[in-house]
Amino acid sequence: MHIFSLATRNVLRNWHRSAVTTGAMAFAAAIMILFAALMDGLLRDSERTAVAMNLGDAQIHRHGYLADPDLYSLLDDAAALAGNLRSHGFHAAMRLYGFGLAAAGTASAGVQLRGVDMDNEASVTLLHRHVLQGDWLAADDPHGIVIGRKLARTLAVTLGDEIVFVGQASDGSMANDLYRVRGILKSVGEDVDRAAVFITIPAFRDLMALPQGAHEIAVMRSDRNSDLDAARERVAALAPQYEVRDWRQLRPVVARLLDMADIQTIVMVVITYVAVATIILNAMLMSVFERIQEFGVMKAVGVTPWNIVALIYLETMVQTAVAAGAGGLLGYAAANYFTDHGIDLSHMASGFSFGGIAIDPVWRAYITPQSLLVPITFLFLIAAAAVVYPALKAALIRPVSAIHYR
Amino acid sequence: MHAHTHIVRLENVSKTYQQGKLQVRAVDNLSLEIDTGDFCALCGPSGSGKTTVLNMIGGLDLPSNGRVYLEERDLASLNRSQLAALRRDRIGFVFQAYNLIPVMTAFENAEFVLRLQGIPADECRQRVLATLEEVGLHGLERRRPDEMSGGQQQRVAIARAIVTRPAVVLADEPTANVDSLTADALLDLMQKLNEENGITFLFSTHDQRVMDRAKRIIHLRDGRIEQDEVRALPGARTAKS
Amino acid sequence: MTNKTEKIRFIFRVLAWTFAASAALTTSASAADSERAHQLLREIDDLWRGQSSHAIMTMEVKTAHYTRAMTMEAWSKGTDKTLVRILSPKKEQGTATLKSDTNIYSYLPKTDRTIRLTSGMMSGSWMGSHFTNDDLVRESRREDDYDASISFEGRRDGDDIIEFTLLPKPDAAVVWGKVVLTIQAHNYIPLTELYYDEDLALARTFVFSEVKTLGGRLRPTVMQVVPADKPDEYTKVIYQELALDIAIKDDFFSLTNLKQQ
Amino acid sequence: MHLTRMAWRNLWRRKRRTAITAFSIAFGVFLSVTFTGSADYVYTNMINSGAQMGLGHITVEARDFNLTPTLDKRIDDASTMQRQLRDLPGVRDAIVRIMGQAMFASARKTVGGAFIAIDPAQEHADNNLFIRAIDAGAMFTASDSTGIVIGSRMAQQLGVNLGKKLVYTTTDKDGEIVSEIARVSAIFTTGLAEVDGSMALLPLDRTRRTLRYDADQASLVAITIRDQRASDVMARSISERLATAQREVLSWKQTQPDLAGLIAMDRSSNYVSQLLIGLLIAAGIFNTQLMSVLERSREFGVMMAVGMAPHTLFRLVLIEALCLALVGLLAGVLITLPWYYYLNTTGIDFSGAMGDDYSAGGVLIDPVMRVFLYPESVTGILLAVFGLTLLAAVYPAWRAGRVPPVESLKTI
Repeated sequence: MHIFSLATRNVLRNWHRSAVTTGAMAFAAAIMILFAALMDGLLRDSERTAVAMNLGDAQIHRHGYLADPDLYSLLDDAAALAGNLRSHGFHAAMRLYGFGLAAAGTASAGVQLRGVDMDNEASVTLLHRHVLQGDWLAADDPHGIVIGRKLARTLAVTLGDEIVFVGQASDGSMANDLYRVRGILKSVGEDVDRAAVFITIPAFRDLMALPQGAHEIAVMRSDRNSDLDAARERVAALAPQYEVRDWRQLRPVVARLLDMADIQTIVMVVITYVAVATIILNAMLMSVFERIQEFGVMKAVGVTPWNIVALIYLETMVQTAVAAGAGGLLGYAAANYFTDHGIDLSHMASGFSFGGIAIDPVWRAYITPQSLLVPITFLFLIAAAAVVYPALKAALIRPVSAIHYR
Repeated sequence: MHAHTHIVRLENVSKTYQQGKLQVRAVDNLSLEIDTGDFCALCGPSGSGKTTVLNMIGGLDLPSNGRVYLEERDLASLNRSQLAALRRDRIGFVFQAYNLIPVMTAFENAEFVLRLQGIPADECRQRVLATLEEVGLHGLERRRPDEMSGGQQQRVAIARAIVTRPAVVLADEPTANVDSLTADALLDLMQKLNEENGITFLFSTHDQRVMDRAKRIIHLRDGRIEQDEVRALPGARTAKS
Repeated sequence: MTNKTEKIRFIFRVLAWTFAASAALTTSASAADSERAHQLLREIDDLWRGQSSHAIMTMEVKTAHYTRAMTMEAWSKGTDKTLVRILSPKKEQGTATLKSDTNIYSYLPKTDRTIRLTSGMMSGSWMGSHFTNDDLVRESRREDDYDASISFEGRRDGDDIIEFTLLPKPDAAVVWGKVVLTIQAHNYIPLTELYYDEDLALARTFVFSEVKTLGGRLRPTVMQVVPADKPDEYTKVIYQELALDIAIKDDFFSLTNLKQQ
Repeated sequence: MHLTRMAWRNLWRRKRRTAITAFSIAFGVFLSVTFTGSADYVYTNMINSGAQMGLGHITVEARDFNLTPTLDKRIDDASTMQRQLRDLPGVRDAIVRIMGQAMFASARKTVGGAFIAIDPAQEHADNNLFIRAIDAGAMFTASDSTGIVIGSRMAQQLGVNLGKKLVYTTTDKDGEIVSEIARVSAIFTTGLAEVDGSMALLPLDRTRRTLRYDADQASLVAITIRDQRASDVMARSISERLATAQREVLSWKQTQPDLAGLIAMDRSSNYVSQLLIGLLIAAGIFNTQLMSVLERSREFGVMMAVGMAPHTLFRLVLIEALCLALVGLLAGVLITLPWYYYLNTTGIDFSGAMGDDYSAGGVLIDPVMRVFLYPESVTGILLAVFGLTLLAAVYPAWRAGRVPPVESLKTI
């Protein structure tokens, strides 16, 4: 108690120097927190965007569908399966796909028709919020379709224009109908932008003469932080006769890019910590060595080396605690700011997509308990380690040398 | 205007400090004139306000009330840079604790202010060497402060103060940290500079040796002038041997 | 974009066989190195060829996923112009295809639109059959595609037959490695047509049957196509009516006429 | 000069502190060189590979060809333009190409894909990534031959091998459907599944005949330039020269938005990371300088007492910081040079960690990490070191000039 109050008093007495040291540590902690939150945000957003526009966490297909997306390669009990998945806490939406020709005026283009489950797709993907012009599909507008951005330009259509779709229905007949452009999507990725035509599932079934089943069920975990592999296993257990793949398996290139970014992040975090360690080491060295005469005097009047070590550690921990508090608050505030506002990168490139997946050009931070706790824990560890040398030096120096120490 | 008969003039100057919860009145409504060419000592016990008066004259500290004039210029009308320039060009400082710049040699310390004045290197060199010789430091030009004795350091400080040929040298307890032999030698030096070059010296001191040589002794107590004594035969004991 | 499973080609090849004769044979005859093959094929050509035609036929398609049948009415002039219109079922009634030179147009009564097929659509199935749109286009391109020779002549399976082997010329835009055509020796009625790939593995088989008098001649009225890799599937075309050398103008094969019922 | 000498001496009064701070600067330089250098190298590599996959760094192409690449869109005087473009400074090569969609059919299967029609006399392993990736057969040699070079996956899907024929169908300049036979002269494997499954090279003159193009018509002229960084600027200047109602000039960023997006994304996260680490280092410098100012307040008081102006003191502390930066920089250069040399010449092979598919954003990436710094990156790092140092030293320097001299004289 006595030594604690002495430590506190020392810190307060040298408040200028204490403020500088504590400030440096607080700043370092704040930077570490902001950095961790930014990197978490980048990874999470990339992953979320990778998943959010199209993939979902996992997809269920009939075996062989991915290699050869045949109209007849159906999940026959799709509706029941999706319902079952939902009752097990997943979000699940059926999807149907068909190929054909879309024509407007004299222009035409090969398109992929995508049947959308109006009740559930919004719980799996964010496409409905990604509309550039007009509106997303509506259940009561079976002839309203939503198309990709580049497709709209290729066909030279705008909202309200008519598009004819021609393809082969499942009964071999010529599927054809007239639709109206209800919405045009923002950029989602090259394949969607150039070729996607979204349509409600009832309209799709009617057009393609496909009353039952679906080609795909997209599944989303209700808890985004739960383990992806475990979730995929659970889905697979519920759909044993089908092929279940998570998004990482579906888009290995994207997954690998994100993994590489992840490694890069870890490297960067380690580097940040090294930089922080340097600052703290320096701050500690300065604050102890500057007072080495003082310690010499203390030794001269009979304070034991261990007392000095304890005193220095206590002082350090008092300062670190203050720094952790201040840095934590500052870092949290900064990270929080970037969570809400984000860094707009859209001026750096015209489009933001890779591997066919659009990336949100606004980079946001994401605060997890780890992004707060790890840097603060590290701060204490580094401070404790950094002060070892100066503390020992102060404890072991001979009083006479200390008084003449420069 | 006349040619500064009063090189320093204080008009009703007061200075109060806040020390913790206490208000300390270091200087209390003090008026004072110092003549050009004077060799004057401010005396008094510690806390009587001598150093504060000296600092205010040097523009290092500002009065709470009243005005300080140096060569009839109101110091309150000058900003920090102008004050610095005034000190650089017109004032020499000698401190109790020498206060040399530790990384510089004796030569460089003495040269420092000249260089600040922008004097060309050649001229600086000549004047510094001459001044160092004058203060008796010939041959020690390249010593750093920590390689010199207290007396030698104080000589460097005096050299630094006079090398610019200032109008006034303000010396704050210049002999407090030196042995008495050295103190005498330093006082001899300053007296010689006063007489030969007409440099005004203003000391704060409670050293009898200084008072003995002063032409005028101003006794301070509690920030007020207790006694202002102009001596008939200043320097009686300093006749050249 | 992955492709559909392989579908068998040449609907118009078939149509030509049955009511308009084969341009391929005509031309391959002229180019045949074998003088006898040349002459025979020319004779066959004379027998079957009409300057123009009008037919009513039924097409039955059986695949793993559906079975369908439709009746259609077809007109042709030369090898470049063909118009086919669906009569039944009701749902597809009025749907029409026009081939004019190398272009294919589809008229869709449901939307009252005419679509011109792009090259990307060419691998798609025509009317759900085992013929692709590409097959329709290819037909008129066969003029210089094959060299023909008689590879067998005599009795096989109780019939006197002549077997022609058609080998694509090196520069011909033909995917096949070989086409083998068998006809009855006495009346030149075709029996089979076999398509092989470049490694001479069988790719698909055409079988001609139900020889009846139609359009004033004895001819097979049923033609069935079976893909080699899906022996359970077929497309069968059955002719009900046929008239050759009818009076028909070029502008019959126009986009405006495509729409008219 | 005087101030500088003084600053330099002041710097070494606390050797350990200066050494640690200089080390942190050196560390920052080291990191910055590594990260910026590998980014510079990888991006350049990716952009150049991308450019060799058909479109070059800059393309002169028929208007709207980029939006809907159909074969009716074409430019007329391709070879004239090619000559003009080749003469431009900074242009490495300008190559006439026809690019389009086609269906490729064998007796077994039909595959949708795309082709690039090239003149074999002008394209070779050095300027065409597909030719470089040939692993079976040999490139066709005549521009009017029936040869075709296809990706290995396409060959597999079509069930064809070297010497076998396939038929490709496309639409010609008038939108008529045309078919042509070709024989497989070579098969390439880039490692990009999508490209290996859908891409084919065709001989230019024969393709022109198939599409009924005139002898001088083509889809585009693909320009590769010596320095990819100049793409936008050169695209603009070429555009001013050559763009008409019929043709436009685009840079790779417009023709390969996926790649541009990937790079921009990576670059910005790289910048932000480096900025934050820079800020940390700056905080270290700030800490050091402020401490050093605070502990010398008495000395500064003396200097001001003898007439040094506050702004001179401010400059002194800034110069100290700059000297510190210089020392850190020198140390940084010393530790970075061997590392840079090693990475630049040998590199670190990551192929084991990357699997089989070395691609990102649709182009191949080099599995060996190498570094290469552009001069402007060097300048950027130097500016950052000195800029951040100055930034960090401003407050301590200001502080030095603000210490009231009398206060500082009081502190023993």
